[in-house]
Amino acid sequence: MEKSRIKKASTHVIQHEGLLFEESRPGRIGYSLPKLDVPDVPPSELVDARLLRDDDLEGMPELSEVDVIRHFTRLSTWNYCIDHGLYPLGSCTMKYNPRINEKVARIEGLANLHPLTPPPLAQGALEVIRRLEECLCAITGLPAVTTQPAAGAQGELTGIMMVRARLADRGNPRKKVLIPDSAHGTNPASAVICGYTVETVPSNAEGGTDIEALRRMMNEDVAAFMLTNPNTLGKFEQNIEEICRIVHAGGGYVYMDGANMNALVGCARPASFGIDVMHLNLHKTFSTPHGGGGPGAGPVAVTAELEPYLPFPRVAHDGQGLTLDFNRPRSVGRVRAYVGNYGVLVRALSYILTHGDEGLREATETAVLNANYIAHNLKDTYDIPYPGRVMHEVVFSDKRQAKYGVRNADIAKRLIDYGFYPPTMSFPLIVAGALMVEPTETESREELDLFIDAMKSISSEAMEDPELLKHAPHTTKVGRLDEVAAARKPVLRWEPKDQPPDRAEGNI
Amino acid sequence: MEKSRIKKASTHVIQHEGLLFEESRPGRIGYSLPKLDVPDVPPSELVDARLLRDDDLEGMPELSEVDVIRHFTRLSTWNYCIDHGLYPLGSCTMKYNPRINEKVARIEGLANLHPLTPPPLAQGALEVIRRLEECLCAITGLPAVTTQPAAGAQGELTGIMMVRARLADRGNPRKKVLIPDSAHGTNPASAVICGYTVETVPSNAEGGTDIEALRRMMNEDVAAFMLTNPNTLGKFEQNIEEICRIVHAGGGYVYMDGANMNALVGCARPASFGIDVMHLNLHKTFSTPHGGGGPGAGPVAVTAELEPYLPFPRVAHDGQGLTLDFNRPRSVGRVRAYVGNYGVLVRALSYILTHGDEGLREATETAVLNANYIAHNLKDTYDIPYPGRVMHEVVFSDKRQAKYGVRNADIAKRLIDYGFYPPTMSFPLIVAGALMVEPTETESREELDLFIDAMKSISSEAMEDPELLKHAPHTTKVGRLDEVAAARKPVLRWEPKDQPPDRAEGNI
Amino acid sequence: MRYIPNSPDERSAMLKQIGCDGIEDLFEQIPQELRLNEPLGIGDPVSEPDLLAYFNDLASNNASDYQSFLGGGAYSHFIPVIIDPLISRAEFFTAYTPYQPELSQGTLQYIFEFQTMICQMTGLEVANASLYDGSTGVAEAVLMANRVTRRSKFIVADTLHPQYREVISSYTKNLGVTTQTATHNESGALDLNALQIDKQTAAVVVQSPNFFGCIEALQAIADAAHEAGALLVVAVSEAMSLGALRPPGSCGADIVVAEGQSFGIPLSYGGPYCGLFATRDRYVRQMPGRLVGEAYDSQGRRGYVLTLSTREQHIRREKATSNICTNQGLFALMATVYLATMGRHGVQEVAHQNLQKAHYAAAEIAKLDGFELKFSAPFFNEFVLRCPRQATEITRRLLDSRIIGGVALESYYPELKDSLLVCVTETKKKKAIDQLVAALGRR
Amino acid sequence: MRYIPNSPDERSAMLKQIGCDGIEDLFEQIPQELRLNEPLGIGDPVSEPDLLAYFNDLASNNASDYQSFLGGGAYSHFIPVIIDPLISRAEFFTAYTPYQPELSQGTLQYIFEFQTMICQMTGLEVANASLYDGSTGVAEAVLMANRVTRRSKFIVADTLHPQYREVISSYTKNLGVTTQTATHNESGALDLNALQIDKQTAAVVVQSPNFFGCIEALQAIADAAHEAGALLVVAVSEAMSLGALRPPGSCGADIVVAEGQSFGIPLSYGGPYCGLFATRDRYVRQMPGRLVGEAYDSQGRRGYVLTLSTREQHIRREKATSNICTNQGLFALMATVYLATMGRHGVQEVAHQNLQKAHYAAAEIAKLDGFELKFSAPFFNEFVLRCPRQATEITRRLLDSRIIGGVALESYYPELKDSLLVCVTETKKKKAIDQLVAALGRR
Ligand SMILES: Cc1ncc(COP(=O)(O)O)c(C=O)c1O
Ligand SMILES: Cc1ncc(COP(=O)(O)O)c(C=O)c1O
Repeated sequence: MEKSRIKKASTHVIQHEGLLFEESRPGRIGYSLPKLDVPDVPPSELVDARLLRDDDLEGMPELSEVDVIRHFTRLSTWNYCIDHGLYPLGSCTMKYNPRINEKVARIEGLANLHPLTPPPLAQGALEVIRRLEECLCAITGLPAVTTQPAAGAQGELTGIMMVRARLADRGNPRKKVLIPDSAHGTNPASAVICGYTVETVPSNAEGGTDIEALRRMMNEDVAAFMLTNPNTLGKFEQNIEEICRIVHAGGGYVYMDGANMNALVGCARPASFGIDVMHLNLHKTFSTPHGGGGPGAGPVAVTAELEPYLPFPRVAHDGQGLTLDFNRPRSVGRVRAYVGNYGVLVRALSYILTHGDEGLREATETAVLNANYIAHNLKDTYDIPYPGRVMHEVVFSDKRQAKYGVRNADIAKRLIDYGFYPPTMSFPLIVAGALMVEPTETESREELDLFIDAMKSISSEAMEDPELLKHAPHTTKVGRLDEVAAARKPVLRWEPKDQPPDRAEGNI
Repeated sequence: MEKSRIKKASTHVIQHEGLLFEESRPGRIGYSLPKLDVPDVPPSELVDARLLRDDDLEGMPELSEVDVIRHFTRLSTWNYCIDHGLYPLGSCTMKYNPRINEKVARIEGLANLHPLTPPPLAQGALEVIRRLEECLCAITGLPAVTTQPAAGAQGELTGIMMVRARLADRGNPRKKVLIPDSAHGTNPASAVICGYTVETVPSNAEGGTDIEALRRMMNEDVAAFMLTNPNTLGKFEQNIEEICRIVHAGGGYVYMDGANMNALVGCARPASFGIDVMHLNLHKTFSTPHGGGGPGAGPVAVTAELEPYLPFPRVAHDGQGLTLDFNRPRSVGRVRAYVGNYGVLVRALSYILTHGDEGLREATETAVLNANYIAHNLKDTYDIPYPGRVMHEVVFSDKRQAKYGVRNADIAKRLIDYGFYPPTMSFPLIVAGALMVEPTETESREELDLFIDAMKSISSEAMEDPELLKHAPHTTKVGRLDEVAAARKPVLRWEPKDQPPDRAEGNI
Repeated sequence: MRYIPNSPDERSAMLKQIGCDGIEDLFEQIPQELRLNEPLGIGDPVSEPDLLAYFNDLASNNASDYQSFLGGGAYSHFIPVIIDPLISRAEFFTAYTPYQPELSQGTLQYIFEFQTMICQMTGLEVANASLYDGSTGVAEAVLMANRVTRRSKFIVADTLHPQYREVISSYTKNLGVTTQTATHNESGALDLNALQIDKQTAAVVVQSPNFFGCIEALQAIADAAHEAGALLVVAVSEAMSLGALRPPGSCGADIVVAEGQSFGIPLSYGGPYCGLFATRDRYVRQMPGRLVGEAYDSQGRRGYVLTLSTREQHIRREKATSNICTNQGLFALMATVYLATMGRHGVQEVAHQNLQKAHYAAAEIAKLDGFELKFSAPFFNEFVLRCPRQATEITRRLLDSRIIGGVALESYYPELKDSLLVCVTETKKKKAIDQLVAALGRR
Repeated sequence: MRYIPNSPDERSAMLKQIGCDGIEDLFEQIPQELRLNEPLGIGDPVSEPDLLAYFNDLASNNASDYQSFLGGGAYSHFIPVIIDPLISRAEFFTAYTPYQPELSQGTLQYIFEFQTMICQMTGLEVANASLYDGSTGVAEAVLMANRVTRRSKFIVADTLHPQYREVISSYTKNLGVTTQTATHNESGALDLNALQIDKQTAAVVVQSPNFFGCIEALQAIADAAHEAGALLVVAVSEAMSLGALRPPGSCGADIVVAEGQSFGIPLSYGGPYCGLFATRDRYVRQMPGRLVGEAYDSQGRRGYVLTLSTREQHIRREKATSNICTNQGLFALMATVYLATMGRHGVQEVAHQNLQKAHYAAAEIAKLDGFELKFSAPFFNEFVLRCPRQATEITRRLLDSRIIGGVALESYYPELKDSLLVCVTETKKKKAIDQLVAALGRR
């Protein structure tokens, strides 16, 4: 392995650590509780013994506090994260997670409030939601927002539910939802839960919606067109107004997947495009931490027409103050218990207020600049199937490198040796060998330059020494893992080695 | 480099990062302040311009918040720490730093109190000190404690100052302090600041004080004998009572360096040995974090005879509640502004209360067990110049490995490749090629076994492949650094490259 | 803006380098008339100190210094202090979904550990990497049972958390699924006799302890369901009960969904929480949510990867087992750290303390004139009181003693006007319980 | 005990393995009669939740919700939120002194950065890795000046923080060092005319801004000192002033000691703080405290190491330049993060706001009947008020308005019964200042 080209990273000693269960030793104690201060009655006198647990939780770990601290600290050192550097996952908007948001979300009076606290005793919490809704209305241009959905996908579900409820009220819920071929997988998956079948609208040569195809496909069976704008190629949908006209003319609704709002906040309001309903991913655009998989929040904004269909409860004013309004007869119902991922809402509000009008616009502009900077500097090295200016992200393909037998995954894995997390590769499906890169506004020019340099260097390596890439990464604690074998005979939980395998493999 | 023997560690990719000044770019902003809300007057109208700064702080870094977060996060990943594993530095008592202590020290009402707050408004803070003093009295058996000293060395200074003040009151401050050859360097350094000269008392064959030598050296010029018990070989001073008798008979005082109290807490009270004054290192025995160098706290406990000499102010009760008593006519004065490293005191109190009587004893017993476990399991592999049972630590020498040209530093550096931080080597001076190992009670048997295994393996390597050790470590971001060159032409600060070197090198 | 590294000058230089005169050039991609040419109207940026003051102010408008006996799906438990510093490691909370295993082993390993412990706690064979929460988890379980059995009638207990029932209804109403309500008997538990399971029944959905705190006879319900070829879906809104009660998986449940909030997750006005979801191995390919599995590299080193992703929307799109993508990763880590810290013995001890304290409280209150336990079925840490007056009036008056007495059931069960759902966890000292009793006793 | 990994059983097994029957065997090293055979008397272990409650309780017995105008060596400044999460990285706060550079590059690099920024702020050439605090730093400076000049007479300004003077006195009283007090003139600054520097004088020790908040004419003092071959030691108890005022190093100071608390360190009732210590290159070998320097490995990779340790006690023992060992490492990191975050512009802006707010307050109060500024010398963020009554009475009455008005100087300067030292930093909103003015105005 040649290392001299690698400017950003090297290797360092790191600790091993087994599974919790392997580290466990009988009799270790990591917890601390006050002594029981009420009479201690044998449980079987309180509850029928047959209803009580009798396995003594065998197999659960027994560890000291020190063991636990070391365990998770060691594990953490095997992760890459946004605080280490550029995390260029396209469509994921991996931006800096401000620490003030974390602090604010942990303020005792906000963090420890029970969701069933009577509203008069929860005015602060309700105000957080009210104010956030107000901000999101300003950002989207739409008049009403629900913060109940727990993530983007649930936002989609909620939005399409509302479309369906509205259509049903108009007499016919219809049968289909149209979705572009470049869309994220949650779009079709969400539509299906609302009882729709999905039809795929092709993209045109520029990566936008094929308007003629849409026109052909739009009819009275179509409930909605779900559109991501900018789309997953990083392209703004030029014909968005026309699209809305076509769909509206056909009696349908336009759902906008707002996952890519980092390209628009403060620079354009989706309401002005003519869309009817959209979600926002607070864990993308509004910087709430992705947490290794979640949580998120997927508020949904709607037109006045769809407002009555929003999930209940809604934060409202009564005479006294803020309250929760359950009296929403046309509501689609509830999509989640309580008021949603409140802690995420607090963080997003903190982000928005910190930025203010000017900061939000500045963030958007810089995000778009950074994406174009990467596109411009790599366009001679990597194929860009849909060339030209982009918004917040750019999608490369491995076409030029594939000639040497090097695929996008090999380039991605080699980036790891260069000190970067790889780009998104799983979509958009319309680009073979995609490398979808979204830098966000929180990257410095030097970090972008290092990335550009690494990508160029890897392209040279692809020609000179393709094997080097095919076995990358070379600098990590574990190398490429055999995912095929893992899926063929899945091991999804630890079991004591000496325990006979009591599960028939054929079942899996 | 053979790696197969290494069970605990491997390598992983890590980020590079330059100095703050190298990462700085003009115009970057990382701070956030409310706008000035009073009239903004040109500073030169308020203060004579000649007194104002006019360099615009050129050279100070300009960074965004993201840059700062990444900078320090990346730096942190190059460090080993107690949360990674065993940190066997002898005499340093590197034990687990409980998180509850950190939480408690950050409670708003404790962390944000101004030191000149009137005592009636600082009752909680004063109670922390009072209660801690009470606990430390119980632990040492001595009747009074000051928490003012900022670390162990300052505790020594304070203690010897008190001895001197007492002797002066008795008519003659005397001239000398006796210190064993095995002592830590702070002991003589502290004695000197109190105006004493230092004489070294030799150790006997068992590593204890040479009683006959002490008897010979003790005379009316001797103010104090400073003794570490258990000493830095991990040995309990068998003749401690006799030593106290000799010193007292000569009209001197016995100062006990309590750095090694982790061997005694709850199992023996130094007061019962007959000593007069001692310090405790809260950042060792009582688990307050060492923080990469500090802070610490070095409370000093004394006999009733020395109590009047304690630094002022003292926490006391008046009619109303707790207050600060400055009326201490025989006090040695003040050794530090305010009441000492209060935040460290809070943490130590949290540690002590969490343990309670039984926990403190259990910790001590386990610390002693762990040290003996290591000693026992390595005694066939490494020379132990003072063999036999030890208390909290054990000192090996490199005698057997030196035959192959391998010195203690080589063994230590090789331990790094095995995933461990090296032991203390700089003292005790009476052991050539010392490797002073203190595991503490917060290490698990597996971690100890891995250490034992690594030490044995390194000993084999010393025979088989000494060069491997002499160039170790092989797995770190940087290898052995040339400390001699660094000291010869010291570079102690960053300076802009293009700036002419305006400092004559000869001066340094 | 302190979160944007590049200074305005640096940005100008970059713009120049890529051939733009100004940032507007890049926004020409957006049709002119769609661009926003005015401020958003949110206001000026708020500085860090002012923002802290703003939120502290909001926080002070929420209840504090109340002793609360609220449960009903969210529970106040002691949270070990070490959880927050551990989940606050940047390497955990600022990482993405572990798509690239070589740089995500930390996340992948803890998910594998989480999956294992959820299996152990629920008594089932396979658990996923989390769903949003308990309510959506139950809805996903219904959809899954529908796929597994290819049947579409569901029997849902009226003692399933009312909000969970609402979520099921939203999720299923467009899918041709029908739900029947199973009622409870006088003891507060499911009325087994009234249960009408037939060959069209996909699953029976119950909660245990149920919304009234009553522990269900799961094995009997499972037997009845299985006899008709239906599945048993068990929801557990108080996961702490798993530390004391026979796990649903050992009582015949085919899918167990739990709200993981009790495992070290702050109440946080309802979220983020953590949906736990476990089932039997044979149904794993119909399971929603991410799964982590063991894998090896070419040198034989063990690692973990996301696996069986062909169930998921990013591969299977409309044919996926669920639309879920972002889940509750960091909160699964909280639960993992919680379970690791409490461990085998701590989990049982907490559960034990809940059982004891709730029963002490129930017994003491039942001694008061006019109060009695509404139901006779065994309970864990929640019970329904029948009050001498409307429960909403009782709770209103308790506020004067700075006590939040519990959930007045009337809003969920209009017939239960006199019923108060009281929850007593390990966080309630005897003294606080005695104060509640005394306050209830005062007329 | 949850901090002790090995269970009692594991410990028994280990004891057995090393040939002990019980733990007592190991303690036979301690003579029987010296062993403790009873409990310490501290009490039973306190559980984590109870401990939190105990300390929260203590905290609630301290002042809160007061507007405080206390300064006098410790200052309330905004602390950027990012400092705490960064210093709370286990890799920083649970590490030891960086003796092994290969595993301590993180610590070593930030100390090098710290040293550099302290040079930049103070205008000097070399800075150490921190001393305990400002007070002990000044004492160390005196000892160092004694070594450098081989003279033993010190002239110490009476406007040096009284507690610092007390510490100097404790540190020097056994070393044959004499100190003379230099008085201040009517303007509140050092009385240059009364200064009696002679050929025995090792150093003049002043503070600027001094304890009255007055800025000293350092260059003139330096010139006078240097003329006699003496050094100038300048103490800065309000390090934030370095963001606005000409740095002492540029005014001829030979040693600058500062209390670094203002750089992002919480007030914490007086500590831990961070002693800053800088001097000229030519004195580096007489300097106390650790130093980090640049170094290279055999492959030419840059790193950092502890260097010039021959000055230190662990090498030189009684000949060391100081007895200091443990310093304030983590708090030097706080200051480093603070200075990096505020940066070149932020440090100046904070300093500017202090200057403006203090002058606004002073001007407003001076308008009140009976109040006037005691001194005429220029000030930064602290000033002395002459009050119409005893200052202790003024402060007592301000407490009713929940204002801590400042430091009544009487306890330090018995002649200044009517004098109140008021500090106004950037944390005081105009509204709070106006409230102070109004409260002072009420008779
Ligand atoms: C374009 C797009 N739409 C929808 C989603 C789904 O959002 P979530 O993961 O929050 O459910 C994603 C997330 O990756 C996305 O990139
Ligand atoms: C035996 C001994 N004495 C004294 C000290 C000095 O203590 P401190 O570093 O707290 O000043 C140490 C510290 O390493 C020590 O090990």
